[in-house]
Amino acid sequence: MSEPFEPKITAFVCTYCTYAGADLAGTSRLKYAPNVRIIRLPCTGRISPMFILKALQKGADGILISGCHPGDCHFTHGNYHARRRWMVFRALLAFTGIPEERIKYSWISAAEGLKFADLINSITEDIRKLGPFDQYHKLIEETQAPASL
Amino acid sequence: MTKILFADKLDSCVERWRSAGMTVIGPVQRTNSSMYDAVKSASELDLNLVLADRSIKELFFPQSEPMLRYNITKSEINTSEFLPPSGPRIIFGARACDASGLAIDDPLFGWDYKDEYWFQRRNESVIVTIACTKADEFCMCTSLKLAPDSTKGSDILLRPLENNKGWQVEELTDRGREAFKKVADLLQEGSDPAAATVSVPEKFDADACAEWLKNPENFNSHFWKEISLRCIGCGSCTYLCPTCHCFDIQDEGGSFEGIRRKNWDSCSFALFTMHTSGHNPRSTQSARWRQRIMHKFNYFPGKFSANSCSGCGRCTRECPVDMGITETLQEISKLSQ
Amino acid sequence: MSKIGVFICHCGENIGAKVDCTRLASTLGDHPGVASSIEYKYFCSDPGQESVKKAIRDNNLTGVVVAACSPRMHEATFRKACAEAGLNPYMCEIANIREQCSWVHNDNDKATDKAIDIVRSMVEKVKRNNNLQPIEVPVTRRALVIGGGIAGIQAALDIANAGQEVVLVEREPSLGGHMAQLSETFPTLDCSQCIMTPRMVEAAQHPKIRLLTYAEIESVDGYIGNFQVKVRLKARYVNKSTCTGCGECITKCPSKKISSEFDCGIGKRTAIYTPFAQAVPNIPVIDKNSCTYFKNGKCKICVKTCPLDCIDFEMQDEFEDLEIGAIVVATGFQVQNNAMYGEYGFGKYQDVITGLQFERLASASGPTGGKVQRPSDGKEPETVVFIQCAGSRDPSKGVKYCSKICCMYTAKHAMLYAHKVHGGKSKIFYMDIRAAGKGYDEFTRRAIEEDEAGYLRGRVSKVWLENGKLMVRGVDTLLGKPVEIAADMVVLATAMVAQPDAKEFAKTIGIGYDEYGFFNEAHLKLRPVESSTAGIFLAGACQSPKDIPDSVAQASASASKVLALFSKEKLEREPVIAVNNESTCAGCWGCVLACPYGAIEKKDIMDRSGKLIKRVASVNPGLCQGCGTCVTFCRSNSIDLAGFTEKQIFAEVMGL
Amino acid sequence: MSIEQLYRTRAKELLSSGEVKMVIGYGAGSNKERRRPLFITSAEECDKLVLDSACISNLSGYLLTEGLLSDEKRVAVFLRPEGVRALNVLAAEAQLDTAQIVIIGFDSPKGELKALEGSSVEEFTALITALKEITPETAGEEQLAKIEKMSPEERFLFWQEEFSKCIKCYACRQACPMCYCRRCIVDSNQPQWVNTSSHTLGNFEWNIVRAFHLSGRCVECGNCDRACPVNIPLRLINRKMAEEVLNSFNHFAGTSKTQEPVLASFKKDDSETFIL
Repeated sequence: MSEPFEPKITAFVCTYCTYAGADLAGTSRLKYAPNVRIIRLPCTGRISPMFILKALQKGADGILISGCHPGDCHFTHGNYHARRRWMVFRALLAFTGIPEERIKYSWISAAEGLKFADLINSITEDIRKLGPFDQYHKLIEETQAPASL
Repeated sequence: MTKILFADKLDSCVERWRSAGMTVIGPVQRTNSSMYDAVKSASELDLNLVLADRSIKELFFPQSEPMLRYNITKSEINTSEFLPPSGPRIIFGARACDASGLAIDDPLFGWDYKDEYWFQRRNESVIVTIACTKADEFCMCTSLKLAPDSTKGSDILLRPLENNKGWQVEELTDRGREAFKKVADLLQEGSDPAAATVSVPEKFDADACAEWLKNPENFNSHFWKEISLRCIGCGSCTYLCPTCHCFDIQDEGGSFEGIRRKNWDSCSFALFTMHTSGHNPRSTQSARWRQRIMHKFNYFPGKFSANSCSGCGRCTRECPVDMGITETLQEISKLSQ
Repeated sequence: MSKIGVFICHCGENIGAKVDCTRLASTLGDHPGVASSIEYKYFCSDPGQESVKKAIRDNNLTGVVVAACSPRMHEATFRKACAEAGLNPYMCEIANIREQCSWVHNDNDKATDKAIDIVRSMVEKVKRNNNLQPIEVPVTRRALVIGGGIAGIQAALDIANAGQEVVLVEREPSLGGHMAQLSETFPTLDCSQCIMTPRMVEAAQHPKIRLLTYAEIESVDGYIGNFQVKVRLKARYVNKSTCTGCGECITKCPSKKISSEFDCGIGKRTAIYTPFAQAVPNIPVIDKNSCTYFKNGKCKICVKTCPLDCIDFEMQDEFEDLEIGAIVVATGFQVQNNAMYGEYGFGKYQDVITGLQFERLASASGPTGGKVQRPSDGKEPETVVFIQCAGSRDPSKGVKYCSKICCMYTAKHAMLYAHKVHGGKSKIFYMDIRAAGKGYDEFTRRAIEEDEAGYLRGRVSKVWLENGKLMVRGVDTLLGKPVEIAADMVVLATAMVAQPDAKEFAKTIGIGYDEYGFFNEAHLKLRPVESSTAGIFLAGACQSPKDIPDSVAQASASASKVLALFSKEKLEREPVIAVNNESTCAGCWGCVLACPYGAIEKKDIMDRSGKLIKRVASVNPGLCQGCGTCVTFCRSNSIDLAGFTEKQIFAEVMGL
Repeated sequence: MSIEQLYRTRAKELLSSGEVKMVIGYGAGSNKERRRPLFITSAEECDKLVLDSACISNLSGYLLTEGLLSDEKRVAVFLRPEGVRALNVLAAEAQLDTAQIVIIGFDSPKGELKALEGSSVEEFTALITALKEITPETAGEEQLAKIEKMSPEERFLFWQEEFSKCIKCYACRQACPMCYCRRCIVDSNQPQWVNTSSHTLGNFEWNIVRAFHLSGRCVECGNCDRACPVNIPLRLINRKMAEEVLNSFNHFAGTSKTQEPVLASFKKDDSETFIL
């Protein structure tokens, strides 16, 4: 029996809400899956679609993008800009065959430690069910292979 | 009597070459675009094309070639080289312009430093060229003192039969003879006449153009700006050209591991000569287009005694704004009179 | 070449019991560019910090990663320690292996693997950190207080008493705001004007306060410490500098039937008027819309009357530009128009009035001289029904929120009514009695117990006129019975709402507002008096419904924020701000539009002869708050954010 | 008089009166199907102008040629409706001043050439607004519907096949009037967000970024699709993204010269059904 597949998930979060929510999950000693690596940004407005592409290039099977609830942005409306950007980028990725299920978006406030922990668990489970992102991983492997002809 | 390869035997030939360990490559259609690529059977080949959209050079000089893998540890940097894939290959159905292009670039890849990536592939490839019986308005090999049945760069020249049932076989090099020995029993002696090669009209006087280009006064001529007004600065002409050979070395990957790659580059791009300071010695598109023409018809011949152009016409054929070498050299021909 | 120091904190057992710190330290010790990788029980302790400093000095470290608790805990601590050891503090980053690793995972191996990834990624980031210097912004030490109610006056006085200059702008002809309209105030029942007018006078006479009444804010540009404010001084048609406030003109003015705004429509005023007798400044204005001369071109009685030739019908609005360092917004509130409650008969029956109108009736300086009389016939009402939450806590017709002060003022009204009309009966329909505040619950108890305020828990469904009585039908939900009361007057505890032009005004000065038009604080709990725009503070009911003590407290808090800002000649700001690469910027202005702070300006690039070469975006470091929204928008990657640069984040991702 | 004749005459008048310093139009190409951009600065040359239904390319990008408009003189340009939309987008993004542009408008619905009234962008507002209404139904490509019906894996394979052909010649970028950046993100190497190598991964990244940067800005003139020497169906991605911004934000690129860029603005009630 082989080990269960452990997905690699990269999260990009804003420091004011979701990062603080993740801290709260910690201070509350909530337990969740260890598959996610968090990158802290000042605001969801700072989260560029390029980050998603590079995380995929580093072999991520899933990605989480999270910030303050609408209206709660520390910078008043960084998250509104981000939301539009995601809407468009998400449609684009889906159209090129990068499954929507692999890239998750959420609003998690600094108070929602429990939501954070639950979300990480459910995302990890979801991605585990989807399995490794083989199609993309093959593209990555191809870049490491010698020329074919 | 000449040796004849009948079309219905081609599949057997492909099988034979393949079973002898050769990679068989030829012009194929790939999702709305044609190129040279490896095939498993003759049926995959498209030998009716005037010319594949993409040139033969990528079989020898791929658009992105990994050169070495590096890994940085605390105390040292480990590298391991990538070698070009080895093994004999036969490229069946090249056109004379493409085959000539390879020969034109040979001295370039070997004059100071012998580029293994190029030469290993060159030495292991048999080029089987089929003389052209049709051409389009962009073909211009004859203007470059080449022809639809030039043998330059080829190991075998095939001349299509008039009845379209096969090809007369002309063995040009030992490497070609060797490859065809493997299929000797599939060839027949015959006297079927060959179809006439297509006549490609001469479009410009390359010698006169060369003289004009050599004249330093013409370097700053208004001509360059006028002829290149509509150039949008993309790299399609250079990337489809069988002789354009510029490349860039890129390290790709993370901070402590990655791959050094040799990637095509194009003199059409503003970035090509951009200095770190922001200064660009070829700051305008006209300067870049001039460079491309000068390089092909002045500097390159000065160094290697041949134009860096085999007349395939792809530059014009695929240009988004209908520019190309033909028009420019035609205009230079006029100016030089 | 980077020489990064990695400091792995056990945090006692907190990290050490879950993460294999020795494996973590040795793995990172083998990482390229890491010059020192050590573990310790408590790096935040004094000896811990000393060991970080020592490592920096001994190894000439170029960067530091402390793998410990959240950066929200000790980033400042370790950055300070680095600075003390001679390293630029922004070369220090925290890898969070406690809150986001050791505390949340069960499996020691997996937690250790994750910790390695977290620290390695951070090491890669730090290698690309840059030395940053705090940004210094000069500060103009002059405050602008917008609004001359109790909040504005309090803020202005506090700032001025600390020795700083204040410009106090009020759009009405007089200071005073709503508090000047009130009769007595809860919970002490002291006379509002008695405590308010001395403050008004003090503000007007204060040597550090410049008072601009009948003036409005036209525009606000600039940023914290350096605002440029344009003020419109509306034409009074009365010369301020010569008028003595003798009042002759008011007495003689023939237009006497104009509904008084100050008296909420139950009193009258003239066309040339001061809103109330104790107005500060005591200089009348001419109401252009009601003045006979302005309407018909004839009259000018006031001109003839004035002994000092102060009346000038040719007067125009004037504009004044102010250099301002900080702004306190204290623009107050309005009471809601209750016309939407057709069932209460407001607007239909003269004797259905708002709470504020009742204040004027009960006020000694009001139109009735403090006698509670029915507006319809001047009779003393024998029974008064008070309806609480007339607009508040009513998502369908009114506003969703609680107006906070109505429970208290209704109790006060019942008491005043009991004191003024002996034997008068008061009935109060309420949803809940919210009397949280010093002395507040005692106050409402007093109303019930001593002044016999009749509280009925329930809503009113209808008010109609029958035989000269206002019939009030409601329900007493405690008894579960319908109730009908024949009243002589109905007082609605009307909701407090934002000023009708609040949203417009917020846009003019560049602050945020909520769905109701109340101005947004930077943080509801931790930064309740700061707006989201640096250098602009909030006081009073413009932020949310407030009573007088809360308004005054917030005003003083705002003043202290202003004074803190004015305590230095220069302001130091975190250098996490956006920077534009002008050579690659294409000038599409997407960033200008996207910036929440208006911090990006258009800059002309000229050649030597002064010819415009191109226009590019330029970040104003005084306004930029460092969110980085512009960076993500920029297609050519021209804008970058210090502290979170594209290179740093790329390295973090690639380091995972 | 044919439209071609009419427009030659108009071009002559514009140049000889000095109203414009240049006319950007179409000339004969190297074969019957081809037309090439032509830059005319004197009335005598105007007879070289060709106008027929083969004049397809969107010439608006040439207006951004460095220095062309910096003398504040005017330039006339032959444009189809998409070209006029492109002008609006460029003006909204401060890349040019439409007052400097004289439009010579034409279209060829179903291959039949027709002249379009008006010479300033404002005069085309009604026409463009009408396009906004009809585009979604009529421009739907069969292939687009086919791709949308595919499973994500099939879609990935479809684009993998297409993108693997990409040779990173950037003809798509260079042909696009909206790709006016002084430095493209792919040419920025600190950091190198987009792999420059033309392996399939790098090609995926490039094509995704290109499409993203054009979302809400693309006017679907088709320049990129036609320019691609290896025939990647770029129009499909552009169409999909145009549909997306229209459906999600009711945004149709290039309706006016003051239109707010869709990704630099927002509404508080923008859809967010996908956010957990």
